[in-house]
Amino acid sequence: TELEVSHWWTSGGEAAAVTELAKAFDASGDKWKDSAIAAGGGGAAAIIISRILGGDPMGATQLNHGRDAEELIKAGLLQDLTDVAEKENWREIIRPSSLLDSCTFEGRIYCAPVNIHSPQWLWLSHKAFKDAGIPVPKNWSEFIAAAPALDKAGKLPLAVGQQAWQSNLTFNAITIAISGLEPWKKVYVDKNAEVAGGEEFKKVFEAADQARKISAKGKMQDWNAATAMVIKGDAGGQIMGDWAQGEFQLAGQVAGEDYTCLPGLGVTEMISTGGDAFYFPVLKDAEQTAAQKRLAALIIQKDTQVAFNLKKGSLPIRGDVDLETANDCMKKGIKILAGNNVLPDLSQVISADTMSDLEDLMVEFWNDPSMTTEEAQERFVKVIARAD
Amino acid sequence: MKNLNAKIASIPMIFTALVIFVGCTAWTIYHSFTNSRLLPNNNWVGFDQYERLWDTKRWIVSVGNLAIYGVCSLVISVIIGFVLAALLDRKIRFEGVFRSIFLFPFALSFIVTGLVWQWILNPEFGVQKVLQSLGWENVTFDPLYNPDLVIYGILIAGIWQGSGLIMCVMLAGLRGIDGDIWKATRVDGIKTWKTYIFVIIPMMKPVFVTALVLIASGIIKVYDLVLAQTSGGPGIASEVPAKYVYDKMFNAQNLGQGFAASTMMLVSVAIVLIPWAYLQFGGKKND
Amino acid sequence: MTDETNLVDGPRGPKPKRAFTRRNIFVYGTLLLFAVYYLLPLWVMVVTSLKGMPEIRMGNIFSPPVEVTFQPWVKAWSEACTGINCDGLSRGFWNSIKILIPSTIVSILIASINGYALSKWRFKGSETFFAILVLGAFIPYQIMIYPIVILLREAGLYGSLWGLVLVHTIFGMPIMTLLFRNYFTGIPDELFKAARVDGAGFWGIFIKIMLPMSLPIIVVAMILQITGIWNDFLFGVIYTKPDLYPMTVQLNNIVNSVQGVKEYNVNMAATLLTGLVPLVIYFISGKLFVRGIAAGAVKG
Amino acid sequence: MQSSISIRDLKLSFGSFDVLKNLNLEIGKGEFLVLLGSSGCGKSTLLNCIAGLLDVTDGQIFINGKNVTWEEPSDRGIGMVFQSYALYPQMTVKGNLAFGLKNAKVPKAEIEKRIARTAEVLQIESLLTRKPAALSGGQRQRVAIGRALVRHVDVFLFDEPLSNLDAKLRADLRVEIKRLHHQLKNTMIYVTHDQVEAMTLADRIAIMKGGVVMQLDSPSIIYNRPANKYVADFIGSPAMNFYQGTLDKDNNFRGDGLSLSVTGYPFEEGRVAQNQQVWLGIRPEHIRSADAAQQCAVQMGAIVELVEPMGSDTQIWSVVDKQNYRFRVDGQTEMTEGDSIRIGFDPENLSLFDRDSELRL
Amino acid sequence: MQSSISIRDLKLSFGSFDVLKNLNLEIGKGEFLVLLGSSGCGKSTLLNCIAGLLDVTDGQIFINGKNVTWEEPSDRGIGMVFQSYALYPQMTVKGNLAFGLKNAKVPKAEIEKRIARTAEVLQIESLLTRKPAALSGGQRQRVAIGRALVRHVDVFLFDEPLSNLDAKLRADLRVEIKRLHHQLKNTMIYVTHDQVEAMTLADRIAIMKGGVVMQLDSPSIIYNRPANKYVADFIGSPAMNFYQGTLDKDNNFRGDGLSLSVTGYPFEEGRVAQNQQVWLGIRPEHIRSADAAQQCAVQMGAIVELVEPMGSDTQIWSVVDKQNYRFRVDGQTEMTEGDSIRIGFDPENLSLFDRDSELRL
Ligand SMILES: Nc1ncnc2c1ncn2[C@@H]1O[C@H](COP(=O)(O)OP(=O)(O)OP(=O)(O)O)[C@@H](O)[C@H]1O
Ligand SMILES: Nc1ncnc2c1ncn2[C@@H]1O[C@H](COP(=O)(O)OP(=O)(O)OP(=O)(O)O)[C@@H](O)[C@H]1O
Ligand SMILES: [Mg+2]
Ligand SMILES: [Mg+2]
Repeated sequence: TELEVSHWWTSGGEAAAVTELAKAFDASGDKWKDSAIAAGGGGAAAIIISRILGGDPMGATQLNHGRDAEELIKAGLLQDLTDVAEKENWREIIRPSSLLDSCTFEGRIYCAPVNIHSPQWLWLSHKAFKDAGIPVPKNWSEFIAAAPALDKAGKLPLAVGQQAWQSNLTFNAITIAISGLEPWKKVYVDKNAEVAGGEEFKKVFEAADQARKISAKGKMQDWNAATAMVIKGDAGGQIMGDWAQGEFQLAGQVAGEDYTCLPGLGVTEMISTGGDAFYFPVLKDAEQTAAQKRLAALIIQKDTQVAFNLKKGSLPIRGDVDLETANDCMKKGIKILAGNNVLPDLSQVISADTMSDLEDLMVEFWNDPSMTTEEAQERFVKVIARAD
Repeated sequence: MKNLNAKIASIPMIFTALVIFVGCTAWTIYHSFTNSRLLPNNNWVGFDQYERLWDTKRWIVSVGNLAIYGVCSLVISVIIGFVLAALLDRKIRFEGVFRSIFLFPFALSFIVTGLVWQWILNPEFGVQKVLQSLGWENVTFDPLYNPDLVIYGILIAGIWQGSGLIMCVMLAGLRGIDGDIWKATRVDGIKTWKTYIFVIIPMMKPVFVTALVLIASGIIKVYDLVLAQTSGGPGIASEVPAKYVYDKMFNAQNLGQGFAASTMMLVSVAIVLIPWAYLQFGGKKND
Repeated sequence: MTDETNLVDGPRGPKPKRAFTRRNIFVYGTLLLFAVYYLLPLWVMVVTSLKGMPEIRMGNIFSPPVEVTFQPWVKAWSEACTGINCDGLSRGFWNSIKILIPSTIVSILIASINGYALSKWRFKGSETFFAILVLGAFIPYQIMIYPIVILLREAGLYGSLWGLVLVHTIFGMPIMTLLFRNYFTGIPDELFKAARVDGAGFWGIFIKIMLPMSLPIIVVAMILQITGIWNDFLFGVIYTKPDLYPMTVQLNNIVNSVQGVKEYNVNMAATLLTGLVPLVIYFISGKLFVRGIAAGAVKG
Repeated sequence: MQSSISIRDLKLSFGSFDVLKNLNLEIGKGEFLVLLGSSGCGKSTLLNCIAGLLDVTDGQIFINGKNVTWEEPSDRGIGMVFQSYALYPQMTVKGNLAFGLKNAKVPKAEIEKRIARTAEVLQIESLLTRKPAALSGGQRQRVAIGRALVRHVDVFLFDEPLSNLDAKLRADLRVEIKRLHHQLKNTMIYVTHDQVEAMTLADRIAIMKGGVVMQLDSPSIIYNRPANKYVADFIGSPAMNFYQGTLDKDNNFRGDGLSLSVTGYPFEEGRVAQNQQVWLGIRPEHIRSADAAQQCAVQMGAIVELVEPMGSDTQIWSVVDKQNYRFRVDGQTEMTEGDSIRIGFDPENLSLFDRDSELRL
Repeated sequence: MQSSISIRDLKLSFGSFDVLKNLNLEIGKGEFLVLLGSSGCGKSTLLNCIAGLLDVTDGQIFINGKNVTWEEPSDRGIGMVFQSYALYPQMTVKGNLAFGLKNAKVPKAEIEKRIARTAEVLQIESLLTRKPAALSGGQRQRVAIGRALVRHVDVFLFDEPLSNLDAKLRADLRVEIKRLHHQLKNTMIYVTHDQVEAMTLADRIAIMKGGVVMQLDSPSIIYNRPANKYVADFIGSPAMNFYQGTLDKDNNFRGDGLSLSVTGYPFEEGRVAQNQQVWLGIRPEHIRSADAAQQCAVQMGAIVELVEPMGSDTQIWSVVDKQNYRFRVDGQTEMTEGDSIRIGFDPENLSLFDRDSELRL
């Protein structure tokens, strides 16, 4: 049975990973019909949601793993996968279990997670530090301390792309590193505005202010343009998710030799577990519905997970797979995961609306030096107070 | 019923006008008073969305940008369009070639336009680099990376894409001017530029109105261009209302907020347009 | 010659024309200056699309290619990937054509009927509908995306080619109707009256008299619609299915994909390839375009 | 005379502006009626109402005894010829002629026959395959007439058919239309601005003003016994000379520098009052000069102010006591500005109008 | 007569199409010259050359003795009035009048004075603050004339200034222009299609055809002694009657149904050959009918074919031996179609033209 699958994985590595899924699906006698839209999460959402609302949906679709789909589920537009999950024993095998929680609505399961991504990593260029004549830092504060030397050597200390989500990601990584876990949870999970306006976050904003000062000279848009600077040694470091290491790999660099990765910015060895998931809109055709369930089951299977995640450079959603070929950084990640030092992903705890507010705030803060930390924090408090 | 056929034939138009334009607008305005998120709902929240809207820096910046972009692009497009048309109307050689050159960008989409100009204005390898390599070491020309100038960088591309059409409209208008008027001014000994300013331009009022309508209907929608060139950056320096609407509706999944923003856009359009429409269609019955 | 010799001297024949008068320098200088501004991006697109990536990284964007390569064009046309399909723009090309032709025809047809009814068969309220329609040109289309999804669903057209045709017709209607109305208003009423006396009805007059006379304005309408429809990305992707995705979807994927390095040459080639159809139409119909605009657009 | 078209109490308003006000008109079978009037008086509007191209506000229209007020234009048995020709530009002459017949589903053979016949009558056989753009103005207008002709209609409506043509052509076509009328004997209603056309073509002329028919009469009555001052002034070129004055019961006219007895003037009955304020009008061609003036009942000395030679004759503007006297003399007559001359006229050629009502006395 | 404008060997071509071919013209100071000719004969082109609005292909133009061939229009001391008025629509009447002067940096007070004077001459004082859109056609044309007047130019060029106006207005303005000319005594060149205008206004008329002046003479000579058949046919309405025939050395004309002796005809010298093929032309007003015909040297019986009453007089189309004789009778004359009448004319009023060269004999 032919199933149309929508996603926004259009870059080289991503496409290769999707090909693995498609191959596996085709092998089982079904037909994967690829429908890729390079419009980023937002643009794609408009398209995907229109399709679902229009009554002529695709067979399966990538959707932001989180609360995105809640309303669609409530409107009865998404397929209930509980029977598949029970049959395949997802509760047991999916690790960390929070992944499945975000697929669950009122006790029923509506999506199949495919991978785990964690955004709180600091990537450092060995060449840049060698050129500046200083050792490679081991954590965030050492990195800050090294910034002037880098600057003097004509390097950009911290590379941050100008897109809003990158500013927000950077800020969030700094928050976890500076404030620690509790305040982070109070603000983002409990939406506690008092904490958001408190001392701890004041420090966070001051740290972010330092970070923005040392990144001010950067002029790139895309995250991989920033990564490219780190790879070339033109920039000291970048805060980016684990997907960045795909770029290092592609450039033939070796972790530990050419670059260093510091999960949790080397301060708190905690990572959050975002990732992608597939949703299955309700279809009228019974045969297609069966095919949807087959695909859902297939995604979770071990072989698929290995094949997919190796190409994608992300972590598998089950703890029982062995990625021998995984590199240094990936292994660091798996270890943290195994130790269950995990946080929920931002998109799981706040709504898309709040996320977009935060991004708007952060991108402005990052790019407008005249915005004081006080002002930024004040607005931050407002956003948190409004968050739901 | 003599006009029965005419009425039947007008059904698509009436349908579009009433159901799509009026209907959707009403629907939008209604839902801007709800807290609709991903899907429209009916939870009435009064003016909450508007309060939030006008409390949002990005929106304010967007409105400011649109104002700057709108005014500049109106003025500059009209000036460039008119000057070029006037030059082409001077019985020059290769008129067809020049006309095609000025008009061709209009065939390209904003996405393409944005991409090319993003590239030309990129300080790393665009105009700035070339100027610097030519010896002007200290030249900085990076409008897309300067929050104060970025909207003008977008303007350069917008003008490039759209002014050709305006040129065409102006040219058509100039061609419609009675040749005797030109003769009269020559006999009166009036300089060419004076003739344009004091005689020809005032005579072309309807042409200017058409041009303004064309430009204005494009301005309000400038979205693709910003997206392709700067994605609203640096920071939020080049955000525009249409992008705010789009992002809030689809990215933030906050339809209510998006609808409130688009209602504000509509209101501003209406403030500009309704007097014009009244004059055009309501005021004079015969035309 | 004559005896009044004093009259015979002096200038005779045409006033001598010098090529480099101040006026000519000003006129052609200004035109050339603007021509550079308009052509520069095209130049950049073309030369870049003919360069290899190494050369792009090295040189400046304005210099002509040292080594001309057509690889980027080949890649853009038939190799660039969209998801797991690596067949470049060629995948969507025929879809674009398939969308373009009916959309252009239907939207122009409907708009011309509207314009005709509005100019020659005014009925009570017709001007009001027209005013609403023109105001509709200023509505940001984002806000109509969802309602139209729902309308199309109810009409059973969602996801089909005809649904998209309908959408293009709706969004093209304001400006198109305006053009046709102005044009038809300019056609003498007497012609219309003569046809009525000759026993032609609403449709007879439209098809046999009005349409054959409206070539100039049809050219303008076609150019505007072809440009708009061909360059459309959003509607094509929102209101149809992957089987029907236009070429701009691939262009968008090629241009917007976050990959290791941006392949500028492929981007530019893809851009040029996508713009080719409207560009060709522009260059073919340049003169008619101005004439049509004169006939339909500038009579406020 | 059997009535071909009757118009009863016709009213037509555009919004609040009444163009036609309670207009009544009876047109006989085969009659050639000319509508004459200044611009904007409603001539075209009336024609359009008869043709059914405008919906009347009130009143009725009968053609050949049938109430056609609600009929479609094509069902009224009328043909219309427009000032701008209104030929279908993309069709050949033949196509233009055939269009109406095809619409009426006339058989092919019949169409061919009628076109051949019409082309012969109008001498446009050689033009049949051309398009209107390739025709001269006169040829176009002939085709436009043919288009009405070919449909075998009872009533022809002409809306200033000749005013786009130059003088020579106009004169030729005018004669042709007259011949055509003699030949076909159709009812024709003809709108024009041109007095010469009106005078030469019409069986009857209707002079309109402000949506009302001022006078409906034969050309000679209109010319010689205009019903009111407006008509008198409107018809005739150069225009009638007018002089203010009073008329006493002994039929003596007394005005500035002009006193005369109008005994013998054929008064319309009941129109004479005591010391009535009147206009006295004399047509220029009734003023005689030089020797001829000697035989006139009224004579005076005048100064020539302006001489306008027109070839066959000459117009003279002369002054008597600050009053202008315009008249015509033969083209051969020698007269120069400043000459003192004698002029005179006979009272029987006068027209008298009441000063208030402007009606003929 | 001192020459105000001389045109020497003027040639003008549009591409390969020669519009004016070696045209020579001398116009005296204060002369009123009318250019008359059919459409497309190059009248406007000639005017534009004189004004400097077209660059000549060859030849010279002198105004007041100065070679202005290469001058700018504004430096030639000319004013031009256009058919379409060409008023600046967004300026008031006053603005229109002042615009040229302001540009020439004439002092404010002087401008005011000149405008006041011009407005007075043209009687447009009350219109000064209006815009052209709020004026009637006649008023607009007056303003257009004023715009030339106010610049105190020596030469006025009029390009069909009255042809957009209706007949009555045209007649009035015609008289006004004539008065103006008497008053100002400027040189005026006036293009028109209208013979009446040409005859009444002109000191001399130049009849043009195909870029060449066919005849340049006073109106009466043009009318009475046309230089060739084209001029004879062009001038006069209704047009001259022409008959083919041969002329023997005894001055006997012999044509279809018409034989007469033309002894006493004032031949231009050296033009008579043996048995020359000629055209004989008679103006309609020289044909007499009824009693008057009895006194004519040539008489014949005719059948009335068409009667065109025009009010003051009536045109008759009659036939003798299949030849048409058009003539005019008084408006009072009773004549109906089919009547047998006697007509006649005197040979001294004839025109004779060579059949090949079409030149006057
Ligand atoms: N569609 C219309 N709407 C409003 N007023 C109109 C319309 N058509 C004509 N009129 C007015 O009606 C009056 C009569 O118009 P009509 O065309 O009948 O005049 P006319 O006698 O034919 O004049 P002309 O000699 O200039 O053709 C005019 O004052 C005109 O302004
Ligand atoms: N710009 C031009 N290019 C080519 N041919 C032209 C141009 N202007 C005029 N002509 C031609 O020159 C000839 C003379 O034109 P002109 O306007 O002088 O005629 P005219 O005597 O004024 O006619 P009308 O009485 O119609 O105004 C015409 O045959 C016309 O087609
Ligand atoms: Mg009319
Ligand atoms: Mg002319």
